[in-house]
Amino acid sequence: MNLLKNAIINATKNILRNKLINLLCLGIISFTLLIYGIFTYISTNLNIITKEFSKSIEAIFYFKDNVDIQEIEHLLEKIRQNLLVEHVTFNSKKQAEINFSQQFPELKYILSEFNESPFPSSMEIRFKPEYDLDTKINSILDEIEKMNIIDSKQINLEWAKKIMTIKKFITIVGLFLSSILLFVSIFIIYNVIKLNILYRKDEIHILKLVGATNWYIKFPFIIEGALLGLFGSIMAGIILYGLLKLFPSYANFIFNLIKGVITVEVIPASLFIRLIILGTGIGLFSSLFSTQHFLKN
Amino acid sequence: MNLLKNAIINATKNILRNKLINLLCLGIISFTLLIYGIFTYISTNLNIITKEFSKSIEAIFYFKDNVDIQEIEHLLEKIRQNLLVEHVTFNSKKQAEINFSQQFPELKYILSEFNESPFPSSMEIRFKPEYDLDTKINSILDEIEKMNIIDSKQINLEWAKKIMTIKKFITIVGLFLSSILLFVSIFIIYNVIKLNILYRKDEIHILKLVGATNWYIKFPFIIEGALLGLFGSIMAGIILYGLLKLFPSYANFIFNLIKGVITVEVIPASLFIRLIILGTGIGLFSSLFSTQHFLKN
Amino acid sequence: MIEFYHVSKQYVKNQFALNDINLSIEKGEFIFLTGSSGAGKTTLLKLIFKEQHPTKGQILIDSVNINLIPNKKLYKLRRSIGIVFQDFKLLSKRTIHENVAIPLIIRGERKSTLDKQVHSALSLVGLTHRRNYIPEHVSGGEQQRVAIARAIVGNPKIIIADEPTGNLDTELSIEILKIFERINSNGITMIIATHDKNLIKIFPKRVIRLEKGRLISDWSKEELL
Amino acid sequence: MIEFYHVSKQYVKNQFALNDINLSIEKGEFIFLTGSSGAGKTTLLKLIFKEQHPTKGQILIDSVNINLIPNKKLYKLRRSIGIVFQDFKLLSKRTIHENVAIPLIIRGERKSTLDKQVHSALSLVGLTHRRNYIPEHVSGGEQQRVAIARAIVGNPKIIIADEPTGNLDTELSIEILKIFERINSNGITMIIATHDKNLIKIFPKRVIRLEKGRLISDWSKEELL
Ligand SMILES: Nc1ncnc2c1ncn2[C@@H]1O[C@H](COP(=O)(O)OP(=O)(O)OP(=O)(O)O)[C@@H](O)[C@H]1O
Ligand SMILES: Nc1ncnc2c1ncn2[C@@H]1O[C@H](COP(=O)(O)OP(=O)(O)OP(=O)(O)O)[C@@H](O)[C@H]1O
Ligand SMILES: [Mg+2]
Ligand SMILES: [Mg+2]
Repeated sequence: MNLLKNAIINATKNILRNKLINLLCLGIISFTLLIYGIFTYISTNLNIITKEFSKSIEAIFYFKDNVDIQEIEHLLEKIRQNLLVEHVTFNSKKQAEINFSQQFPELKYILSEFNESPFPSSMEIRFKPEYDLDTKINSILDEIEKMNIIDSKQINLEWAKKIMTIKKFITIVGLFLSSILLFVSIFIIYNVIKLNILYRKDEIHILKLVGATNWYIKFPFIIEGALLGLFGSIMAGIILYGLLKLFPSYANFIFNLIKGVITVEVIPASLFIRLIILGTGIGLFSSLFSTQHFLKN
Repeated sequence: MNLLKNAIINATKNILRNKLINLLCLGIISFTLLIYGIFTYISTNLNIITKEFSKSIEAIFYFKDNVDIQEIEHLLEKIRQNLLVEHVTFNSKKQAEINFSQQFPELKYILSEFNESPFPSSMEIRFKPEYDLDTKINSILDEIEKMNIIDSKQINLEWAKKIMTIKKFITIVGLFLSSILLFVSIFIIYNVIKLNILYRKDEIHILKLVGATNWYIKFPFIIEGALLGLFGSIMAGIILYGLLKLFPSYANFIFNLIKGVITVEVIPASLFIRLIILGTGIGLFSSLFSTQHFLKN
Repeated sequence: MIEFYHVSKQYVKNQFALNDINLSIEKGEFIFLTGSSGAGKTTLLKLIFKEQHPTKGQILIDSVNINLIPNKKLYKLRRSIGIVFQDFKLLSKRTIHENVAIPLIIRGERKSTLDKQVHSALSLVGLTHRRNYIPEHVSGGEQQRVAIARAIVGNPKIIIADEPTGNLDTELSIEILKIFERINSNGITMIIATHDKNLIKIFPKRVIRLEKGRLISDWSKEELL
Repeated sequence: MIEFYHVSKQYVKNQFALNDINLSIEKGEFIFLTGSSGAGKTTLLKLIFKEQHPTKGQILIDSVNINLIPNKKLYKLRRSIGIVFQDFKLLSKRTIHENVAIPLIIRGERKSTLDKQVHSALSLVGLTHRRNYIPEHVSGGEQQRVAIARAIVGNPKIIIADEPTGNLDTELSIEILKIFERINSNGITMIIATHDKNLIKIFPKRVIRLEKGRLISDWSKEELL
């Protein structure tokens, strides 16, 4: 306990004593975490945007002429229960006739010649905004088609697919970058602490010569790493917050367009918590690693 | 000239003498440039994807019944000359009738009762994929509508607009991040060189005491900064190349989907040239700055 | 008790910094180690506190072969030895007071006893008025005295001093040696490397002379007289 | 010719490291600067090559007020002075050879002449066999001799040596002093700070004594006799 207290005091003193290198270390940690934060933020926002956009995915199925109403009702019920489906509307042959006559009023009188509407009945499905939507939708579509009551269909999946693809691309890039960033930041902090150890080589050597234990020397470095990680992540959080507060007006200034089209999302509190845990963790982990390597005896 | 040669030799020796700190510096420069490179790459790719996607923007205009053919021809000609337009097709009333009878063969016989087709003539405009497309298109649409020969229109601008918005968002974020990155990397390199100077404070002090000129001391640091920037950018380029070669299979591994949908673009050579110029420039600039500040007398 | 058995040290192949040294130092002895520049004095001292390891031979302290002390236990050996290094080895970023306090701090000594002990050590070498300076800001001789204060502050069982008076004038040197003599009278073993023939003349002690890594003479003043 | 007019130096307010020093050193003189630890010897020397600036008073070298030398021209003054620092100030990452060569390298000397001069300087202090070692790997006295070699290699007009024999035994000290005497006979001004009464006795030169920052005596051996 006393060792821990001493080590924290020593670590704080050391941070203050070697201001520049620690400032730099802090800067690098913050920077790394900042990039991570920005990326998380971007992908969160893109998720929201694409979710918003994918709301309008809908499919229209035209039924065959001779289909039993019961069968259709059964299908409608089944589709309604599907979790992906926002809602389904059924358009009877009658409704279709009315729609047609509204569209082409000049032709209205022709329709009166039929005793039954010449138009097919149809159903319109609106899907919920969902992640891997297009593959999931395809499976529903397949199922419906298998029933052999569908004459033709009309679906605006093409566009939705494109947006999905972009979203996927960004997500993958984000994941990819995050893993690189994690390694890079561990590498950098590891080396900064190694540098710090090297920088204080003489001091460490002297301390050992007068009888300091290995733990007495190691501990402050480890605590220092954790503290640097903690401070670095707090700094990253503050900067991120500032930047994201600033960003919309910047975006507005450059393009004066985004506003209104994209409602820039509030930064999630969980992101800050994640940053702090990640920063402290990386700091602790890399300093442990570094001292293990460079303060062997 | 001799000074320069000496300085380069000294700088190289110094880099080798202080391996760790310079390795770290190199790592940081590479890292910064790498992030920049990745971002440039992402936005290039997104540009290509969205360009690809925005190809299908088309608008259909239904003309009023009583419009003079000459007037329509005139309009078509004018639109054809517009740089944004890929091509325009005119659908005569006759063509519309044929289309209708193909869609609803049951109703075909009714049409024979008209001596003239009851459907309006129309024109279909397909737009070129262009950056700020939606605003530009809107101005064309306005112009067409002002002619007062249009009965109704149909346009799938909604979806295109969404993709455009995403693209814009990414571009703005990219620009924003790039400017942050530029400042951060200058700050970091500036401080690493400052640290390097501080680290060699005793050496510099001794050199001054035995009569070295300011330039003799400063020059190697400046050259060192530039060299570090150069090496760092080369390293970043190599890593970037490696990552991007790796990326598609990674993406494939995680989602086994991207392939085919997105054709990952070859990395443009100009990006590497830009990286090298940027790296060397940042290195030179920040070392100049740093020596100016910390080797005053 | 410190014993050397056939100890050799080569930093570089075929260059003996120490060559087949046999030596026995009793507990409570006061020893001068002398020899010209590069003779191996510092090397011999470094072997005792394991800053260097012998290429050959065994060194025993209180019958323990120090070769066999694991790195983890080394601090115990070091805490029992107070060392004045030839190049002082002060911590450049800490004050004189902190420098002298280090051996006590690392043992977790309480602040009040620590302050008292540091004060008395500093006043022995006449440096209480410099306690808040950093080493860079005091003179060469003052730095040397800080190093001496640090060596004696922790009540070690052995004191090793490598050229402790190189930067001090004769009067101060004699004063320091008198302090060492007083400490020695409490049963503390003293090993002092020095070039100063004057001091050796004034203080009649056992003198070990090295030349080119070999022990060429080992006698006490009394014997000679 | 070096002249001090009412020179005072305070590092800290109200503490005089040097107090109203008046002094005149002719070209080609050989001077011992002595005084107990903390008397101000190093401070006085530092003022000559402008590592420190006087709080009061003027220092003239060859009739030039060195206070007025701009930072940019300072290197010219420094190149005309060879300095042996009390703490050696060797470059820890360069070999002995490179360390000694530094004053020539910074002047852009040709490699062949440089090597020749470094070799002769190193052989004067008996260290040619250590030329490829780094300072950490040689003994304290050897480091001191490297510092001496570096001071004399550049053919300076003035040599300043701060305690140049603190880590050397009497024989070597005398040898070094003889080298200094020989260099002095070519008209080079020598200023040597030392505690060693022996050396001052052996070499009959002008001796300046400081005490607590004041110049308390200034006489040559001949006068005294
Ligand atoms: N940078 C500094 N800041 C504050 N005080 C200093 C500084 N340098 C020296 N002093 C003080 O000035 C006084 C004179 O120091 P100086 O180094 O000139 O003594 P010296 O005669 O060379 O002593 P020694 O023989 O021990 O080397 C000393 O008391 C010292 O503590
Ligand atoms: N780390 C090292 N690597 C290589 N050679 C070394 C090393 N340390 C010392 N030496 C050499 O070993 C020999 C003995 O060195 P040591 O430091 O023991 O001498 P010393 O008697 O203390 O001399 P001095 O009185 O000059 O301090 C010297 O010639 C020195 O050059
Ligand atoms: Mg020695
Ligand atoms: Mg001094």
